[in-house]
This record gives sequence, structure tokens and C-alpha cells, in this order.
Amino acid sequence: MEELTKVWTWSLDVAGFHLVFNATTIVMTLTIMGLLIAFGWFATRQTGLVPNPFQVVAELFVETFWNLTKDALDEDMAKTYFPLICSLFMFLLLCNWIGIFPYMEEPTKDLNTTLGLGLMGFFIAHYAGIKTKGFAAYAKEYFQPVFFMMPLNVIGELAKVISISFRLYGNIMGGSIIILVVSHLVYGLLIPPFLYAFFGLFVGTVQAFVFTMLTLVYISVQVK
Amino acid sequence: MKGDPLERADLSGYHGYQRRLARGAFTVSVMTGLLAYVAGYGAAAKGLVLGSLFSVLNFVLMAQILPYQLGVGANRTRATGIALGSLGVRLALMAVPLIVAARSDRFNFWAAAAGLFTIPVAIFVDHAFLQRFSRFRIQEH
Amino acid sequence: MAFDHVTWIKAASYLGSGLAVGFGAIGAALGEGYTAGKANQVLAYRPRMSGDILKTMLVGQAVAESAAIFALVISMLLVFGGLGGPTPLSAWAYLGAGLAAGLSAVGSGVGSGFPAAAACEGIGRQPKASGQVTLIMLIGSAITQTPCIFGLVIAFLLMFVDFSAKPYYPYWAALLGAGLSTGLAAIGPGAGGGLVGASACKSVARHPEAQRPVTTAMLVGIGTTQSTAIYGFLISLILLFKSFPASTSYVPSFALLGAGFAMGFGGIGPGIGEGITGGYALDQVGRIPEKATLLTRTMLVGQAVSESTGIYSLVVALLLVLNA
Amino acid sequence: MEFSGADLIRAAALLGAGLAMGLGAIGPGVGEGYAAGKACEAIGRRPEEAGLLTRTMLVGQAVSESTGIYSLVVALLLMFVVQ
Repeated sequence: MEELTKVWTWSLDVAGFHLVFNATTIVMTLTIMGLLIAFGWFATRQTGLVPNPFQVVAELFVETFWNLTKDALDEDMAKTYFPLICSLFMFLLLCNWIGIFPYMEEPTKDLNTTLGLGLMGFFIAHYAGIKTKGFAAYAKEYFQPVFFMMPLNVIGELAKVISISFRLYGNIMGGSIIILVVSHLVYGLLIPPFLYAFFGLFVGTVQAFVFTMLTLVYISVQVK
Repeated sequence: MKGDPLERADLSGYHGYQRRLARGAFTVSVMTGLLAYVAGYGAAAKGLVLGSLFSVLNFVLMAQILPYQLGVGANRTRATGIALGSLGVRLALMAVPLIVAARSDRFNFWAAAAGLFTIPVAIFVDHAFLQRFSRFRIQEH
Repeated sequence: MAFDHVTWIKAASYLGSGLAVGFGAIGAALGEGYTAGKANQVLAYRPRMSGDILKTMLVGQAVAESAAIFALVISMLLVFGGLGGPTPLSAWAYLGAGLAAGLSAVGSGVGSGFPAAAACEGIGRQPKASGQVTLIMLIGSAITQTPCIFGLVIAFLLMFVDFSAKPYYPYWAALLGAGLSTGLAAIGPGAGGGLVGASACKSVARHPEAQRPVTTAMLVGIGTTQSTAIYGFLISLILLFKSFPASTSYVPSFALLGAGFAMGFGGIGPGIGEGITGGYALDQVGRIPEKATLLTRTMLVGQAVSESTGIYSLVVALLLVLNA
Repeated sequence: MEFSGADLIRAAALLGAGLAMGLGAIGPGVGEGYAAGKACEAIGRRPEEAGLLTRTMLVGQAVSESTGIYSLVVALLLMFVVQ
């Protein structure tokens, strides 16, 4: 079970800082971005009334998430944030699914990825809040219901980042650990495929959806 | 609800079911034991029959206690107390074949332990399979 | 106050035996008490049905009691099995075996009471469906016993695998932790599986023709509910069979014990929660069987999310084991 | 068996990490299950609103899970930060 603790890293010393890069995560993230760009290119290459398979899938995503975003935000606000929500879901879905292929690892298995995405959602949500309400009204909300609740409100906002990123990380990491341990224990062919189907496909989809929905909800809480 | 609702009840179906299930289960277990004995697994056969005998005894005892447990009313604490007491007595009863089998070479311990599950297995077989075919059904009066 | 370890082993096996049979009896008695209370409520407005209701109770109770009998077998083996191995580790192994068997029987014992009570209610409401309701109840309580069987397997492993060559210092904690992990983690899934089975019985009593979709949904629901029990079993197996280096400090021992507690307690909540989800979902499957697919899908999504805390416990337990 | 104060602290931190995650998982597990159960009930009443109800269920569960995630964070801190 040594694979669990083994991480392939690049380290670099820049101006007195010792920087460590998780090479696997970076390579896999870039791979997924490449795959998504290729998917986008194929889906939009020949749009027509009789769509090609890529276009069908893309339309499915776009339609589902357009409706979801429109429900949560109002129409013109949804136009701004819909591309973010839809591409976030597609990125996460592919991230969680890619682990089922041999020699591929989920980038979401690394806390750095999920924490980065969580922080991105946090900053976007607060930027949206300041932009719609103005800074005074935005800042005033932290002093509700009474002024000394301010620290608790701030902690509450920061806790959202922690919870959203640890949820995704914990589920994907847990799934891959379970698959690894069970594969070591049974040496069989029968059980791991079912586990891959459950953790890789099912839990991966559910958690990608949960992450996306929560980002959307955090934005909608800030703008309302 | 004053009085015992069970006094006016017709319990003959209940007693008939219980009698027939116990008889059927014990017969099958004794026949399995005989087969095993003939095949040369003497200790296992004796252990199985011993275990299933006590399983049936436990079942009969449980069936006798159950109406009293139901008769105490909807008071769940008292019902749980009676259940705990009756379960204690019956577990002590079922410990007998296990102790005997563990102490003596003539009875196989694992066969005795398996024999204690005669009644649950019989109930399961009865409901899952036999009730589909009325010829083999345990008749209820 | 220095005893030789034979004394300790005797003491530990008596204690483990008492814990096994005591917890087993308490669990089954709680389940039976619940059934009896419900059955009495039904009898109050259906006095004529007492024969049928008693029969259902008897059948349910006889099956539910297997959890207590499993615990009894372990307990008698611990006292009369002539196990007294000469190694000091055996004391912890026997204590762990008793805890695994006893605690895991609690959940299954309580859990089996719920389907039996629901079956009594259902038969009181719909006497014609008694055959189908009893069958669903039997299937439900039989699957509810699975976590108890995990506990039984771990107890057997603890009693019969030879640990004499292992170093005492972190292994005592590994053996105790293995017992605690499976035992505690079986409580929640046992009770939760019972909740799912109970709703299935109610649903079949309401719509006897919906037996097939209800059975499928119940099997899926109980199967998912038991995943945290499987995690507990997994942690126990790793604790038993991974090799830990001998150590001169308490740190690895407490890490292994902590892993047992983390997975054990961590399995309780998700198990019960997933059972509640499955219960509500099955109520609705019985009400509108034609929407069974939609409801099963929603139930699975809800259960998968409720299970995340169980997965976090598993991650923490594995990190504790691997860093020990 | 010699043991130092630092040893004792580390051992207690590891046991505490296990207990924190274990006990911290009970509440959210039950609560999330209850939320999901009620959502299933509501979907049974109004199957045409399944999408909205599932989304609401997921958001509600995510909020109730926060305490479980805090337990996870505390457990990880106890394991990797306390020395």
C-alpha cells in the first residue's frame, strides 16, 4: 500500500522559497483541460439541425445548467455566471471520472486542486456581492444581527471554503483509497470494477454536481 | 382497552403453526443427522441433532411466553423488560448444547452451533419456497 | 499485584464473553420490546387478528434472535472453547472478539425489530396480504443480520488466528481496535437496515401488487446502508493483517486504537441516516410504485451524500493506520 | 517501557483525532439522512418537482455536513500539526 503515500513532485528554489509542485496533479489537470478544449472544438465545429454526438452532449450540459443558473440567479446575472458554472461542472466531472482509466489519477484527489477551486468560488461570490450591492451594503451584512457577530460571520464565510473543498477531496480520495485497499486484499477481478463504477462514476458525478451547485448557491446568496 | 384481548382471541392457528413448524424442522434435522451418521460423521450428526433439539425447545418456549409479553399492554418498557428476561432464560437454555459440545468429544461444537439455527432456517425455507407449492406447505389450522 | 498473563487471558475472555452475550441480549430485547409495543397497539383495534399478529411476531422474533445466538456462540467459545493461548496478546484478542460480536449484535437485534413491528401493523391493516408482508419482513430481517455476520467473522479471526509471533506493543491496540471498528460500525447499518425493511413491509401491506418494485428498492436501500459496516470490516481486516513494526512508545498503539474508534463511531451516524432516507423513499415507492425508478435514484443520491462523513472517518482511520 | 511527555501528547493527539472524526461523523450522518428522507417523501408527493427538490436536498445536506467536515479538519490537524 505504498502507493498511498507516494507523490511525484517537482521542487524548485525561487528567490529563497522552496516550491514543490505535485507533478501528477499538474499533468492530469492539463490533460483534462486539453480534452475539454478538444470536446468544445468538436461540439461546435459543424453545428446543425441534425447534431453530431458531441453537440448532443454539449447541448445537454448547456441546457441543464442554463436552467439551473436561471433558477438560482436572475436572467441577466445568469448570463454572466452560466459559463463559469457549466464549465466548472464539466471540468469536475471529467476530473472525477478520469481515475477509472489505468495510469490516470484524479486531480481532485489532491487537496490543492479542490482548495483552489473552492477559493475561486469564494472570491467570485464575494466579488459578485460587492459589485451588485456596493461595498457599504456588502460590509454591513457582516454586522448583522448585532455588531459583535462580525468575527463569527467571517469565520462562517471562510468555513464554506473549507467545507466545499474538503467534501470533494475527501470523497474522491476516500473512493480511490478504498479501491486500492480492496484490490490489495482480494487480488480478484470481480469486486474492483464494481467499486470503480460506484466511486468513480456515481460518487464522482454526485460530488461534481454538489460542488457546482454549492458554488452557484454561494454566488446567489451574495447577490441577493 | 380493558382486560386481556388475547382471552377472546382464537389462537388455534397460532398454536397449530408453531407445532407444525417445530415438528417439520426437527424431523428434517434428525433425518440430516441420520444421513450424516451413516456417512460416518458421528460427532457432527449428534451435535446437529442436539443443537436443533434445543433450537426447537427455545422456539416452543418463546411461543409460550409471547402471549404474556403481548398481554402487558402498550408499555414498551415493561415489554422490553419481559423480552430481556425471557431472552436471558432462553439464551441460558441454548448455552447448554454449546457447553456440552465444547466439553465433550462426542458432539461436534460447530455442528451444535449450526443446529441452533434450525428454526430460523426452517422459517425462511417455509416462507420463501414451500408456501409457493401448496403440496409441501406447512398446513395451518 | 503482578499476575501472570494466563490470569489476564482468563479475565479478558470472561469479560469478552459477558460483553458479547450481554450486548446481544440487550439489542434483541430492545427490538422485541418495540415489536411487542406496536403489536399491542394493533391488537387494541383489531382484537380478532391476535392469532395472525402473534404468528408474525413469533416468526419475526425467531429470525431476529439469530443475532443474539451468534453472540452466544462467540461467548460460549470464549469461556469453554479451551482457547487459553499462552501469549499476552490473546487477552486483547479475546476482549476484541467479545466486543465485535456483542456490539454488532446490538444493531442487528434492534434493527430486526422494526420490520417485525411494521409487519404486525401491516397485517392488522391488510390481513389478505399477510403472506407477502411476512416474506418481505423475513428478507428484510435476514439482510439486516449482515453487519452482525461481519462482527462474527472478525470475532472468529481474533480468536483463531495466531498472533503469538507479533510484538506486543502496537499489536494490543490493533486487536482491540479491530474488534471496536467492526462492532461499533455495525450498529448504525443494522438499525438503519431495519428502518428500510420496516418501510418496505408497510408499503407491501398498502399495495400488495407493488411487491416487486418494493423488494428491489429495499434490497438496493439496505445494500447501500450497509456500506459503512463494510468500511468498518475493511479497517478491522487491515488492523489484523498489516504488519506493524515493534515500537517502544505509546504513539503507534494509540494511533491504531484511534483508527478503530474513528471508523467504529463514524459508521454509526451514516448508517442510521441512510436507513432513514431509505425508509422514507420506500414509503413513497409503496405509495406510487410507478415512480419507483425516480425514487430509487433520489434515494441513492441522498444516501451517497450522507455517506460522506463515513468516508471521512475511513480516510482518517486509514491515515492513522498507515502512519502508525 | 519509558515514555516522555512529548510521546504522551502525540499519543493523545492521535487517539483524539480518531475520536474527533468518529464521534463527529454521527450527527451529520443522521441529519443528512433525515434531509434526504424528507426530500424523497416530498418527491413522492410531487414527482414533477423532482429537480428542484433534489437540488434543495443537496444544498441542505451540504450545509448539515459542515460539522462533519470541521471534525475532519480537526482530526487532520491533530494528526499532522500536533507534534
